[in-house]
Amino acid sequence: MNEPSLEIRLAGLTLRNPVLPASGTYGYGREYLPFFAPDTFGAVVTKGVSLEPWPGNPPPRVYETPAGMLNAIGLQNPGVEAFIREAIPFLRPFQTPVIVNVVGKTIPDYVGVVERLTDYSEISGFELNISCPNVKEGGMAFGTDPETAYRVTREVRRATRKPLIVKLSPNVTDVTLIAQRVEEAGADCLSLINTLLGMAIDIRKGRPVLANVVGGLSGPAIKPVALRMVWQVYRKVSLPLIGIGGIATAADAIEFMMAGASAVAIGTGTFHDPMTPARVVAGIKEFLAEQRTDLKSLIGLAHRAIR
Amino acid sequence: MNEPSLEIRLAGLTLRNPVLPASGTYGYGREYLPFFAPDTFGAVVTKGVSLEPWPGNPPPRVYETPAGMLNAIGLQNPGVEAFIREAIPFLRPFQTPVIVNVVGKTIPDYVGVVERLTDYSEISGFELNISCPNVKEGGMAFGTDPETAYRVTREVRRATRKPLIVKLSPNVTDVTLIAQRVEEAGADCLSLINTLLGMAIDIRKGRPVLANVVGGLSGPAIKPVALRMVWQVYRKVSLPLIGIGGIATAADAIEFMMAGASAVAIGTGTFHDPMTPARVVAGIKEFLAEQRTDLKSLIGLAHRAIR
Amino acid sequence: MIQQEALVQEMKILAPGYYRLDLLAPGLAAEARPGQFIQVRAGDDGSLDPLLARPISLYRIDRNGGSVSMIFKAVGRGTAQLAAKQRGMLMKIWGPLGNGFAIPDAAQSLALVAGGVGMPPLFCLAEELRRARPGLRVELFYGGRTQRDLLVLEQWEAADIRVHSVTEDGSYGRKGLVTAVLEAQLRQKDYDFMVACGPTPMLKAVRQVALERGIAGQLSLESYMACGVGACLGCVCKHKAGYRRVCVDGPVFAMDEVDLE
Amino acid sequence: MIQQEALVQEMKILAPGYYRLDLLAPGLAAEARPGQFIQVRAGDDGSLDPLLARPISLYRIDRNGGSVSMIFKAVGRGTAQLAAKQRGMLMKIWGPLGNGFAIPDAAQSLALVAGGVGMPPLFCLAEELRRARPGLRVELFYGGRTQRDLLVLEQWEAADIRVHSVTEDGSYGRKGLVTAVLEAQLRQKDYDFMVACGPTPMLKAVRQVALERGIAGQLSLESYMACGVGACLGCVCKHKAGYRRVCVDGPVFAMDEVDLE
Ligand SMILES: Cc1cc2nc3c(=O)[nH]c(=O)nc-3n(C[C@H](O)[C@H](O)[C@H](O)COP(=O)(O)OP(=O)(O)OC[C@H]3O[C@@H](n4cnc5c(N)ncnc54)[C@H](O)[C@@H]3O)c2cc1C
Ligand SMILES: Cc1cc2nc3c(=O)[nH]c(=O)nc-3n(C[C@H](O)[C@H](O)[C@H](O)COP(=O)(O)OP(=O)(O)OC[C@H]3O[C@@H](n4cnc5c(N)ncnc54)[C@H](O)[C@@H]3O)c2cc1C
Ligand SMILES: Cc1cc2nc3c(=O)[nH]c(=O)nc-3n(C[C@H](O)[C@H](O)[C@H](O)COP(=O)(O)O)c2cc1C
Ligand SMILES: Cc1cc2nc3c(=O)[nH]c(=O)nc-3n(C[C@H](O)[C@H](O)[C@H](O)COP(=O)(O)O)c2cc1C
Ligand code: FES
Ligand code: FES
Repeated sequence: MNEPSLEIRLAGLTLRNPVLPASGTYGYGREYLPFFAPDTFGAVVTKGVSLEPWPGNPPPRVYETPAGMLNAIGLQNPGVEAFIREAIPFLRPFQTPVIVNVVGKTIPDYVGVVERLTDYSEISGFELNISCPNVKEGGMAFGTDPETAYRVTREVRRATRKPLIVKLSPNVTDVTLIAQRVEEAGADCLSLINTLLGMAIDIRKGRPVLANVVGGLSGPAIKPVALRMVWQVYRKVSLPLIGIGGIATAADAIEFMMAGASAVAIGTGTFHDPMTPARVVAGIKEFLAEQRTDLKSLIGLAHRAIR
Repeated sequence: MNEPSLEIRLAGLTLRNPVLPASGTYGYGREYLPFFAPDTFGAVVTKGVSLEPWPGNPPPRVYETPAGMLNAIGLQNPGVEAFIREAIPFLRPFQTPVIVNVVGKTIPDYVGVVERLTDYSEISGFELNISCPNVKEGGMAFGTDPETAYRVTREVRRATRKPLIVKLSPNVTDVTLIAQRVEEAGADCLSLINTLLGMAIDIRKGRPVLANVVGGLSGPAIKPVALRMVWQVYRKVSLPLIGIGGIATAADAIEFMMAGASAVAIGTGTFHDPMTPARVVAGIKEFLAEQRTDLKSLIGLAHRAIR
Repeated sequence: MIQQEALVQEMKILAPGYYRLDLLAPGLAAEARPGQFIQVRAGDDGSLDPLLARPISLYRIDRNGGSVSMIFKAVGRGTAQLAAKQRGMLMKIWGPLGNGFAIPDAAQSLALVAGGVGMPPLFCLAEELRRARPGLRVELFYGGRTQRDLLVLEQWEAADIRVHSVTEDGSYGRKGLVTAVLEAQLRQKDYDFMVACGPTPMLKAVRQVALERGIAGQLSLESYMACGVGACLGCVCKHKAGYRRVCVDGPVFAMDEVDLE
Repeated sequence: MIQQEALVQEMKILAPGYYRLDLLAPGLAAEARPGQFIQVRAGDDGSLDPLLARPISLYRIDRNGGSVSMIFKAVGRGTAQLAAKQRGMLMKIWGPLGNGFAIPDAAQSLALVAGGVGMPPLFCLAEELRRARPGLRVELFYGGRTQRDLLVLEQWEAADIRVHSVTEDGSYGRKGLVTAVLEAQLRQKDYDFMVACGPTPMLKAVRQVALERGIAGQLSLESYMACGVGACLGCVCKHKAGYRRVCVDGPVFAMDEVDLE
């Protein structure tokens, strides 16, 4: 048998494999160079980029919880101009699509970042982060109301012809309502999920561990919730999905694909072990060979099994 | 120094200690007798009781996930008449308040169970489960809409003068909105949280692990989310709170109290180790002695620290 | 019921992926009966990975020595951690759990049918019966994929019990499925009662054979468990009387009362 | 940067709760400098408990032997699991990480100030300096709560470095806080440069002392980490230029540029 192909088309892009870094866990790609090159991934998804530089939240910003972690980075980033100056030249030589994660406090903020970047040939697409729980304004507020999610997607849609991915928040009663409105607004793809809002208390100090009090829960702990949301959204929208949340092994990634994801992104799993992305890519290939099947057949497989 | 007291008043009840079993994880108390008596707990919270017997969901019903588990029991229970016949006589001899967890598919179902039980002196109070994600009708649907939550609480409130606890669902965009409406409807206390909706896929079989497809995620994995919800609700309502979700150690229980819970309930932690409830009770006592403080001072402590 | 930290007395690799673990647990050994199981916490104390205990059947109960043995196969995270236990370590366990086997007094001959790691509880039963009911004729039909899946055959021999070994690849004993060999044997010989433990397809086939010939018997079932003590209703099987808990109403059920789908 | 499964060469209990762990890691030993650290996965492979690696400083770098050593204190889940490692086991690690110390060429005398398990990276520095800059006068001010918190004093002696030992309870050396002893000493003697590692209150006091006397120096900070390689922005400290990552911009910072609250 031939070596199975991991190539996949997603929102108009051709990806070498369906494994991406989850935004904010891979910087702009430079820090993990000693472990692997950006083209280990099917595409690079950058840390959130805003119009102006954002300082982020005071420390402590991260804390481990059972099979998970809390973070309240607060989207620290140097702004779109610094991104153009520094990240784009760095990423240029790698033969991998670059998807820019976009953050903002207002709709014009989002539009501004996308307008500024859309003509760069080095940028292949955008992922709107309307789901970050760690900033006071904007962020998650956009992702928890279907109409606001619709509006920000529609405005950004007008600003770019490049693939537009919208990243959804899990902190909602019904994620399918948001997904449907975002689809109607013209998104090409949905990423789900961002982090669950959580917190931890230092009982010796009698105070919240994170300076920001609350933070986003990620890692294997949230995988069942993420998987359920991918499952639900797959049944309600026809856009391709990127499954995110707690992936640490190839088996985890395959679960997401069987639930309906066309690709997956890995965040906390890379902190757990920097070689996780490479192991997941290799493991998916092995699974396909062993099961004598192809990648496309995995997508949504579990839905067909229960019909 | 005297041995610290763990006694606490909650919704008009006096509890020997602030540690309860989470509904559905302790049956009606009989199964754990070989490990400890029901009066190890400050009060017993029963498995959900419905008007008619419910068969529950087909197996598989449970599955382990990272630091958590999924369940889709589907509220299997023999109905209120069997409860009166079997559980009440069993629980009578123990000197511990009994709180009956009440489930229903319609508002009259809930009212019916409470009316049938309210005059039994063996029953100290009720916990309305408007948050179970594992039944097709009723259950969680009541707990995700503030108005429905208000209505069911108000109707049941009319049916009993005994303490009325309402158990909230975490599967909502803003738990404080539900909490506030339930407070307005006359609840005496809130329990939070019930399980997060999740799922798992068996990649060898290419299908969901649980026969019910989705199930409720519990255990240490969800503790950060539960703690955050207790924290948020404590700031918005003045009712006492029962903190639930992932408690496996005394430190976990103390975190919940510092976030604003007056009492805590333990579910999955007891499956992990049947001695967990006793260890938690002992550990809280030790902490109080070591910190030279009393139980009341712990409640909401972390809020006061950040003011 | 005992819950304790039990000392690992011995840990032995029986074949690649198969282990025998002996625990010092006198109270448990005194109470336990064949067909019962214990809940075993595989991680070290304080570890949440795995979170839940794993059910493992008793393979031997040594009342005099105050110990119990298990045989298990490393199939996933929990059993892999069990496989890393060593003599002198402590393990959190509770049990005995479940109902255990019940062989009718009238039975003169008994066919045991084991598939893979369904064997251990049947050995426990056979050992007890040899002591308690020496007149009873006991034979084992034992199926595995290949030779190395058939464990502790020398123990069965020492217990003087006839074993019909069957492997799917023919590497040991008869070739094929254990139920085919059982059926062939039944054409020559009869048994009054049958007890089976193993994978569901095997249990189904055994039941089919037994029902056709009007032989009564018992099946020992497996199921995902959370509490293991009857409280969570997580482990139920379909039973003609509704859902029944494998952990306390079972794991042993009469052949004709459970629905194996 | 190296990421590997490293073999545990030796595991030694230094005092109750304190351990020394030696790893065979030639590539790492060849690259590493004093003040750098490694990320260590405490659980066995596949374990999610703990999920994240733990940062531990290098205590010795043996380039010839191809090994590195750490000294750590068991304070929580991760370090408790590290404490259970034994010779012959494998551990997943990556590093060297961070910037390491930089002692100005002009410095003639150096005061090292250690609190508790802040000591190991300072020993690493002292050993290197003794080799590379034999003319430099190096002294250690070493504080702990009680006698058993002062570790490997014999190693400092062997390295021929004067140690001012201080315990809070007076059970060994001077009684009190290490910074008080440092201050007293500074009234008699001067140092050109100071390097401190230990709990934040100690670092603050050292900085105060240094600033008052116009002595330049470096501090090695701790912080919760997720990635350890600069990607997550989780470990930042307040710096006069904004937030800076402890894992790559540090853990060593100039005394006057970080804000220790
Ligand atoms: C009453 C009872 C007695 C048992 N006795 C023995 C015994 O004597 N020896 C032995 O080797 N095994 C026995 N088992 C099965 C054993 O409990 C499982 O192999 C074990 O729980 C797997 O755990 P894991 O973490 O290694 O695997 P997981 O990572 O949980 O799963 C690995 C695989 O094992 C399967 N599995 C997991 N749990 C169970 C389960 N409870 N029942 C069936 N399959 C499961 C899953 O399908 C999965 O594919 C018994 C099970 C029960 C219910
Ligand atoms: C650059 C660097 C170098 C270090 N070098 C050493 C060393 O050489 N020897 C040594 O013993 N320790 C060292 N530490 C501290 C060590 O990383 C922590 O003790 C360890 O992470 C605790 O993990 P745990 O799981 O045992 O504790 P946890 O269960 O995570 O926590 C237990 C306690 O440890 C504290 N803690 C947890 N993580 C950290 C952290 N990263 N920094 C400070 N406190 C923490 C918490 O406040 C908590 O009270 C270093 C830390 C850093 C950042
Ligand atoms: C440290 C950290 C930083 C993150 N920053 C961003 C971000 O900038 N933009 C974004 O959309 N998501 C961000 N996320 C969310 C992740 O992209 C991802 O959705 C989430 O962590 C769940 O995946 P995981 O469990 O694999 O980590 C961040 C997560 C972490 C842990
Ligand atoms: C097996 C199982 C059965 C449950 N049954 C009920 C129930 O009948 N009524 C209810 O209100 N909650 C039920 N729950 C939810 C628990 O009471 C609790 O809210 C949840 O498990 C979170 O707590 P934990 O993490 O300590 O388990 C059940 C949970 C489990 C795991
Ligand atoms: S495992 Fe809980 S009832 Fe059987
Ligand atoms: S730990 Fe991730 S940037 Fe420092």
